[in-house]
Amino acid sequence: MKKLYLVLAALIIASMVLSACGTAPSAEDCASPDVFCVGLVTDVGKINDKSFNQSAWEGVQKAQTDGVADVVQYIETTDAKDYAKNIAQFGDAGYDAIVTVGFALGEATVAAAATYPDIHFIGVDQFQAETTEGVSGLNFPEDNAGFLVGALAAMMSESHKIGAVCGTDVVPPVWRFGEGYKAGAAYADAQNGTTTEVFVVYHSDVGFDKTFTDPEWGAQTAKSMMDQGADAIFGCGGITGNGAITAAAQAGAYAIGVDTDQYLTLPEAAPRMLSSAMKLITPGVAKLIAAVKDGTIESGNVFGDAGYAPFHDLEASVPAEVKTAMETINTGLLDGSIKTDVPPVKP
Amino acid sequence: MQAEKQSSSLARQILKSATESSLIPFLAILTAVIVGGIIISIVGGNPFQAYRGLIEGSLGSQKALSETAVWATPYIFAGLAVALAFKGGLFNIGAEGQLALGAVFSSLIGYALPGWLGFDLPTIIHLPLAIIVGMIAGGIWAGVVGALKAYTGGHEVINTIMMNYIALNTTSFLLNGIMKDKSPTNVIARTPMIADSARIPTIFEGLRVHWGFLLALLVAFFIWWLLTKTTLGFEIRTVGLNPDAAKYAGINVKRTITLTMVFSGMLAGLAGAIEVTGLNFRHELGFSIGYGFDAIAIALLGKSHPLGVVLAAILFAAMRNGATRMQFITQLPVDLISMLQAFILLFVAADAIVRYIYRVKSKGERVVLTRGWGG
Amino acid sequence: MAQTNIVLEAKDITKQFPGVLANDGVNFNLRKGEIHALLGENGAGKSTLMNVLYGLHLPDKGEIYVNEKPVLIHSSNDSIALGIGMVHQHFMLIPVFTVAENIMLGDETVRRGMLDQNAVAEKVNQLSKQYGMDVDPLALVGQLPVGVQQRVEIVKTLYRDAQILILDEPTAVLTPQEADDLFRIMRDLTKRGVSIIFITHKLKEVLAIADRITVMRAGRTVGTVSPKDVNPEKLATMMVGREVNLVILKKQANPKEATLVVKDLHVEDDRRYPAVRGVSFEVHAGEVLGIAGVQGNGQTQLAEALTGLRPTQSGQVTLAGKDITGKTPRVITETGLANIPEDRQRHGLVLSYTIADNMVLCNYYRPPFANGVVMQPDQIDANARQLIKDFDVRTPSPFVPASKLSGGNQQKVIVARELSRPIKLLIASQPTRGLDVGSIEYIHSRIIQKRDEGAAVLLVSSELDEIMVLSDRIAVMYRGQIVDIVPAANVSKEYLGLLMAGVKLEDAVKSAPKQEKEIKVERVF
Amino acid sequence: MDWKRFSFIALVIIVLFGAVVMVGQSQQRPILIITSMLATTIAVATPLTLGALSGVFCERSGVVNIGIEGMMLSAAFFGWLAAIYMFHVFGFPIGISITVGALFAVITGGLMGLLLAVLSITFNVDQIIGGTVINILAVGLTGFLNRQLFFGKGSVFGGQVPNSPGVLPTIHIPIREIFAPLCSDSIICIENIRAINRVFDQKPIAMGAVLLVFIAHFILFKTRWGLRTRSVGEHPKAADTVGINVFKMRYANVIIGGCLAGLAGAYFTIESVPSFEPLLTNGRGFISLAAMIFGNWTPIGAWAAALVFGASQALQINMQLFRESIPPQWAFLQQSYVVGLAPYILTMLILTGIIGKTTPPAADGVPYEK
Repeated sequence: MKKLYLVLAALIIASMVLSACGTAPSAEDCASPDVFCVGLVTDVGKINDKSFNQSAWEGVQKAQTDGVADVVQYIETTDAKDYAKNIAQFGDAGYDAIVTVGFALGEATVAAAATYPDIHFIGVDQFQAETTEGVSGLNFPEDNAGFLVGALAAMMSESHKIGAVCGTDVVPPVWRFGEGYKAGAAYADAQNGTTTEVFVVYHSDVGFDKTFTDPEWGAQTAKSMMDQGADAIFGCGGITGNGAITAAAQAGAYAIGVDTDQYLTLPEAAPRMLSSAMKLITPGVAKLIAAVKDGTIESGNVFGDAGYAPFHDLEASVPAEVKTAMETINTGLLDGSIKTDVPPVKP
Repeated sequence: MQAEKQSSSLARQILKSATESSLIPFLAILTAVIVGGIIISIVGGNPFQAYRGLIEGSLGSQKALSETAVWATPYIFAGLAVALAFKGGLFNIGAEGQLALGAVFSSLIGYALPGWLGFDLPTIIHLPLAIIVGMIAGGIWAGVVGALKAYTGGHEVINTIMMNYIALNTTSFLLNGIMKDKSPTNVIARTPMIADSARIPTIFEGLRVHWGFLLALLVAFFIWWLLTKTTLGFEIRTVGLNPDAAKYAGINVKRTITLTMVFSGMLAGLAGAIEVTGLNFRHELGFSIGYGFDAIAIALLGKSHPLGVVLAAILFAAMRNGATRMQFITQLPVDLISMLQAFILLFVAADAIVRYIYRVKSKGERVVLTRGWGG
Repeated sequence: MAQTNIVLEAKDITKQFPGVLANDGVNFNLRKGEIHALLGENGAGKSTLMNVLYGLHLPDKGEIYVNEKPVLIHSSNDSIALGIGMVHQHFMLIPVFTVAENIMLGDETVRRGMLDQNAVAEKVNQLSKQYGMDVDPLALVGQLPVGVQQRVEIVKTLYRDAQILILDEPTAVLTPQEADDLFRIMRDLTKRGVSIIFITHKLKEVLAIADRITVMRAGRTVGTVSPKDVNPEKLATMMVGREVNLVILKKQANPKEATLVVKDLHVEDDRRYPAVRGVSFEVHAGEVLGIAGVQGNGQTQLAEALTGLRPTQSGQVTLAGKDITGKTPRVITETGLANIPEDRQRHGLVLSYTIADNMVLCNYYRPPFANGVVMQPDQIDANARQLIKDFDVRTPSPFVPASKLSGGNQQKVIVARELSRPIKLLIASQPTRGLDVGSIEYIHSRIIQKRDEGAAVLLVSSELDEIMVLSDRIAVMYRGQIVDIVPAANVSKEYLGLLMAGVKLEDAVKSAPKQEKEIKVERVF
Repeated sequence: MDWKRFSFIALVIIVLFGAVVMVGQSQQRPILIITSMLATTIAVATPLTLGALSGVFCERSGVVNIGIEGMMLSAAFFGWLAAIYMFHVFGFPIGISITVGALFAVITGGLMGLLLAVLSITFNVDQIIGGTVINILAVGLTGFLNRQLFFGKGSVFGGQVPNSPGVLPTIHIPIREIFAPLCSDSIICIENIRAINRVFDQKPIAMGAVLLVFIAHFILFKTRWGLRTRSVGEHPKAADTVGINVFKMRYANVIIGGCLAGLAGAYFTIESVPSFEPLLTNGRGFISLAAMIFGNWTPIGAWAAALVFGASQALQINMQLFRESIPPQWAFLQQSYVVGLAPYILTMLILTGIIGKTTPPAADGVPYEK
């Protein structure tokens, strides 16, 4: 037992020495009006998910580099019951804007807005059925983005078979991407008199926590589609989709990304990256944060931009008439002359 | 042992055995904290700030304490579930699935029963009913595994893992289909909110800690009483320690194995039911991530003793709850908590390592918790 | 025949286990070509000494010489290299391997990276021909009878060119006739220069085969003698350490009504082969029926079936007029059965439970130990204290885990628990296996006492002497059937041996029963 | 090897393939469906096969390994990490980087095996708990390091997650080149040969896994090493008495098992997809374990069982591809929740002994104390 005490004593001394070297915590006082602080609470998931959590966080960081926000901080949620607590962590610290990511946080966000009337909340992917003071829901027309790349894939496909590998259709944005993709392909067919077979596969057979993080399944599914002749694969659904994109690019098919311009995030697929169905979360979040600081923010629903990414390396192989058609469709979608006819939620 | 001295020496004995049996878990936690600290430093974090954040976030305020209790509630139930199975010689890896089933059926009763009946129920009937149905669902789910083990010899470890997957798919199926909240504002896979009459009230105004926490403590006491004071507990322990002797002693081993698993599943189901009725008021997909494995760690750390399980559950709850504050202060990844828990479990399981480091002598024989596949 | 050159010598071997001084300065030597018997009670330290010689245990102190050169034996590898082979009491064979695989294991013949089973088989055939031991090298060991498995073990040592052979209790699993066959093989081996250490606790075998006898007691060697110079009584005294003139005072049995009636019982073993094939007998109140037979002839399965631990295929069992066929152990116990199981640590006790808990293992649920659902610790303690006193269990307290007790005291806990209940039938399987003489005596007297109180007793034992001492009638089992049931008072051991081998002579050795009110049976080891 | 089990497995695979062919034949030629499914099956079965082989080696020597999942996960992470360091930090070419990555994955697996061995053989920790420790440790460690090293404040790469240099290339088996000329001008024939070729064009680890199945079979049942391994798993005392070092044999086999699980981990991040995600093994380690039991602790049996799991995933994917052609009375097959249950239920059925009895090694899970 003597040895035990020696060990303990040594530990205590060591801890004292070490703590003296430790850096002090962030001294900035978010409660003061001079310091503009932005906090972000993730859905159950990682901040580096290469998907909506990460995009939103990059938006917050962008606000910092743009000089809008002075302090930015995030908290990863590990369990749904912590939503309120995690938001309160920022609320109690006197943050000025809090970004909550994902539909699941919608209720906690609305509730927190009542508790912290001085703080403005930005809810990414949170559709506001009725306006709550202090909450702005940032939503995106994913079906439009899906429509664009669907039309593009149908026009570029030589085999007239195209595929989409998605996360779970339980999540509405994912489902809207998939449905938009189909609608876009059908639109292109109608325009060009072609018949394109569209495979859309969702990874609904696993748990909610795994459906977006299974690249191996995505890759295998993409390969199966290519076996059936598909030559353009749209990967929609986080990491699972990334698996499909990489597999498609390796097999020499056209790869289509999602959310951001994945030409930049998936270099290994870059040479075959045709485009990406973009849902511009990062600029959307940054823009809203800036609006909070200006005081120009409006509560209720705010719609962000959706579009398609540049062709990058494949610029030369996309025919001019396809490029023109894409511009026409994009304009049509924006002015409402073309409709995707995709409902907001899976019926 | 003289009779007159017995009571005082008994108290001393209990104290002594308590210190002795908590020494190794304590040293294991200490070692894990040190090892974790070293890893944090290596990868560029500050372990002292991290630990400060953990303690502040879990114990630093009324609210923090309340949240720790909120976290501890399902941990106690799930930990007891695994511990009870251990006592009966069974390894229940499937607490996760049983918990999900319990939550699903508890919420079903919670939101749908008044509609089926056509009238509202008083809390005194509705709430217990919701909890009990969840409990039974978990019990049946585990009971299948218990019966397979008892009557066909199918090993419970593999079967509970398989049942976890089946539970997951079943829950997905239900929550996306017939049990999905059909209200236009909802888009994700979750049930409607349960009726007010099926909700557990909170203990203090403004804090989330609810009476379910107290129920957890009561159930822990009940399990202790069941195991040590009743004939059924004697049967469960005998089957756990020596099934051959149990059979010889006239105990119906197959029934006891099945029952143990049913009870274990009921406790896990209770964890889910209490989460629904006391905290979330609905069940949604992805709500339980990793309770099953945490529960194993809790049961092991608590040496499968109900009091130990309660303490271990509170420790784990404090770690999980304090993680928010820790992240806020240091921006260290939450996975740190999982890592710490893994180290604690490692040092508890391999107590020889801890004994070696601190030169603590081993006493008594090794307790066999599980057996091989057994054909 | 016996030569003077010493091939193996152990000097001053001391080996301490936690709580037990297993070997305390043991000296032992083996001459070339002799059969040297090592005799002693269970727990005398014979097996420890052999395990030291074979390298399974490292001695704390002492030296070993092989061919008069000092050697260090750290593992079985070393002993094998020195030409020492050992046949263990529990065979060291892997049931799912073939004979050839078992034999070559650890000393494999490899050709082009692959095991060469054929080469091994050839050598095995050659060896078995040479020594007259018939084994099929390609048979699966698990499917061979016990006697053949023992031959495989011997061939295994010869395959490794063993010059010194240690046989640990080799006759325990054999009929007297099979044992004779083994002795013939042992003789053959010594003629070819092999030296044999023969471990046993059976006096008669020693006198029949050994060239020299070393007796061990309580971890020490008592002395080495030549069989010519001793008689059984003297050897027994050396073994036990006191005058052995053990006599069991046993009144003439007074059998009454049939308590246990077994009709045409069929039982299968774990592998679902028939183990008990149509057995019928009766045990009367106030008598001891002994079931004799070589191990593995269905006695274990019979006892398990009667106690409800094993399902029966067909037939009928009646206890005190009640049909208990296929009933659970609980029902049978409540009908009036006490059961001393064969494997006390596996079936009889929960080793990590206290003595007190073990003493209520079968009736923990009944008053006064429990009322409905809650157990009554006070009553359980009081019961334990009483039984500890009554049955002379040597323990510091009733709260000691059963695992801390010696084998004899563990058995006394079981006997106390089983005999303290009002019973109609006692089934005792191998009740004294592995115990010291004191405990054996005690348990024997308790069994007779129970008989005299009017209980029926079914004694299953592979120790023929025990059967003959305790039984009033003896049933001999062979291959799952009862060959014959004979009165104990007037049967010769030789005839029992024939019965154990399945040979039944027509009234050959039956003589007129002695009419005595009180018979004395001398105990022979 | 029991024919009953194999005919059952063959039957299951035929039924799974047959269902897809029946559904999909209106859209696609059966041969193309079958070859595509075969290719998927083999690829999906790769990590399962390797994981099951890991289990076979550990358990044949008497150590239960339920830590396969954790071994795979940590190997996937550290292999990926090594590849990134080689490529981005030390500037090695892609080929060398990923090869070193694969090697690191195997070494990581081996080290995890060593941890299991130390826990279960030296410290006599209950083996199932030892495996559980590895599983939990792997999740915590990889999650923590993945985030701390690659993202956020103080991370090595300054918040920019670097991409892995790439994945192992597909090895082309020139079936097409050899047999296509025999088709003369029939386009269908050439297409068919091309489709068949697709089955054989697999990546190195997938090919290696199949090879390893037969190597493992050879080692376990034909060599001295195998005989000794099986002997310590069946009756360690008997092995000890003939001079076999039980502890060494168990250590070695558990480490070999770890390396195999490590190779399975490499499959995820070095062969299939060039990125690591927390929990990316998604329970495949546990499925491997089930495959091992399914296959009665034999390499070939385990492989066959892994193929069943692979085939059922191929079915799930293809059922969705041919969704439009599913007749209405089969609509439930569209629900991936329903089809997804098949392998789990099959495994449970196997465990009950309804379809042939499984016999674990006699001393599996029993610590050996001298």
